Amino acid sequence: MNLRNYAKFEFFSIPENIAFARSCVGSFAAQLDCTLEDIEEIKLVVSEAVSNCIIHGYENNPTQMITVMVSIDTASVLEIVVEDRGKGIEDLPRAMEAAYSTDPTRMGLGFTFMKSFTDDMQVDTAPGQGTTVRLRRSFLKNEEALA
Amino acid sequence: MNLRNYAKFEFFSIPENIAFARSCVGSFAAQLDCTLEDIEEIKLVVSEAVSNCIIHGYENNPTQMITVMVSIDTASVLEIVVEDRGKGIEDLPRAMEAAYSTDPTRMGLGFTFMKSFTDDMQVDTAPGQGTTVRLRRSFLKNEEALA
Amino acid sequence: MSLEFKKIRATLIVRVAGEMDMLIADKMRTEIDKRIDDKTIRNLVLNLERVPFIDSSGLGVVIGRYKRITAKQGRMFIVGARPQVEKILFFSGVNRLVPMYKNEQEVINI
Amino acid sequence: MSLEFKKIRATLIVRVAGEMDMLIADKMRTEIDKRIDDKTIRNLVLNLERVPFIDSSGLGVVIGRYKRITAKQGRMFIVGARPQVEKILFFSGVNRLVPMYKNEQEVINI
Ligand SMILES: Nc1ncnc2c1ncn2[C@@H]1O[C@H](COP(=O)(O)OP(=O)(O)O)[C@@H](O)[C@H]1O
Ligand SMILES: Nc1ncnc2c1ncn2[C@@H]1O[C@H](COP(=O)(O)OP(=O)(O)O)[C@@H](O)[C@H]1O
Repeated sequence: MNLRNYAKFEFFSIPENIAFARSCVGSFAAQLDCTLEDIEEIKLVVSEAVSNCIIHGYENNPTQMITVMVSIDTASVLEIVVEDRGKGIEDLPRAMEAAYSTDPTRMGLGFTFMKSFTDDMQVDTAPGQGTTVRLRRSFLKNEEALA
Repeated sequence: MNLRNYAKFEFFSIPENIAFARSCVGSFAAQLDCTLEDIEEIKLVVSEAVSNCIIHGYENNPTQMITVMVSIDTASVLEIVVEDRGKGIEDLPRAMEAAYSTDPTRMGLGFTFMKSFTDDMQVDTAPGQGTTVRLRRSFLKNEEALA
Repeated sequence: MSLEFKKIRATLIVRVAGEMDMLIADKMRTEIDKRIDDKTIRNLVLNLERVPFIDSSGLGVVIGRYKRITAKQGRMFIVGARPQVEKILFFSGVNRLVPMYKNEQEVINI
Repeated sequence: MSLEFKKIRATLIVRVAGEMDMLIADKMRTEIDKRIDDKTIRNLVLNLERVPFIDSSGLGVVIGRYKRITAKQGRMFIVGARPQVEKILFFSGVNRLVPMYKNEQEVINI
């Protein structure tokens, strides 16, 4: 599938950059024919994915880098890839369960939100290697789909 | 000088990304203790620098990449670096003159705005190699400066 | 993010302004707990009128305060949640634990 | 970006909504010129009330229309510029060529 637009950004793994990342992706997604509610949901999934890199992937080490890639293809699919080179996930099926968290102070809803507000979620991870979360959401309008 | 925050982003050289770039840098700069007017001025200089990459650097070729780096150091200096690997500038002193443009339909005010709304502008360019514009603006408050 | 506190007898009203994410979670937790640990406080009203965004880290702050308040036999309410925040509160089931109202007056009237 | 047109005798009013940068410059130029090239139009009023941002590409559109209008002995006005847009119009000296007013009514009254 051909790309209509693509952007990649890398930034320090500090909590200030969660709002930065969601606002960047939100502004990128605004090119799509979508509602403010869509944008809010996209910001939510970005917030969850980037928070996870900071808290779990890098265990709050502020000197690491997080990478976010966003693209829109010619079929109006928005793809968001969030990547850290941190700790990785030991038990991925377990981690993706709703309400499961390795941190007792957290809700365990990050992956649930990411899954619920996108059409497709893929997680690539290996202990000690880092984690890549790939989220896709289609904005193809019905008329376009029939054309 | 140590960095308090740093982000780098790369994106397609298409006009849609001018608004994207200024909104990203604006949201990054919002971490500083600054006014909405400061943010508006920062967005303006980013808009000028990125437009130049698209129009002049890449002569509207949409398949090229533009890089923007932003950082805030411990002395509250915001640095914005905008870079293309395009055509480069033959006569830089001339190009920086107010109202000078190689394109008769344009105003020749881009560099003037970038210089006027920052504390420091440096341009690195070579014909056929591309252009790097480095803009710095200090947000050190007077109290901090005296401390 | 900013917090404004108001005490009405045994009830603490907290008016939050700003996006509720991980960046502000710690500060919010500390600031609120400092006040609800006070013996004269039993109930908590969280006013979210000026909260344009909440994610699971923000929800964690809400649930955490709920546990603390119920542990001391008090009651907690949320008022003024905007549609996008309300959606997340419903989606996560927080509304089944913490009753939600339009504004502070509605809670005071009950 | 969207444009709304209104014709009052020999005057064309253009109400712009959106950020005026390079992305929209071409479209704005074409859409406006198509209408001011009409023989019955002499004057142009650019309403910038709903323009939150302008850069030098946007200024280029303004100046270009000014040249076209004066070439046909007409007059051009800008109305409703917000402070941040007004600043750029002053900074670049556009205000010395194109008189600026608060709103459409002020221009109609002159
Ligand atoms: N980027 C990551 N790096 C390492 N571990 C992660 C990452 N993302 C998620 N995890 C693991 O998956 C678990 C579930 O994640 P999530 O559903 O987002 O809930 P929460 O963040 O509240 O713990 C986390 O507790 C953590 O152990
Ligand atoms: N990134 C760039 N690559 C190549 N040439 C550039 C670049 N930026 C500026 N220039 C040259 O410098 C000139 C002046 O730039 P500027 O002051 O921004 O005015 P304008 O964009 O209106 O021409 C341009 O006309 C162009 O020839």
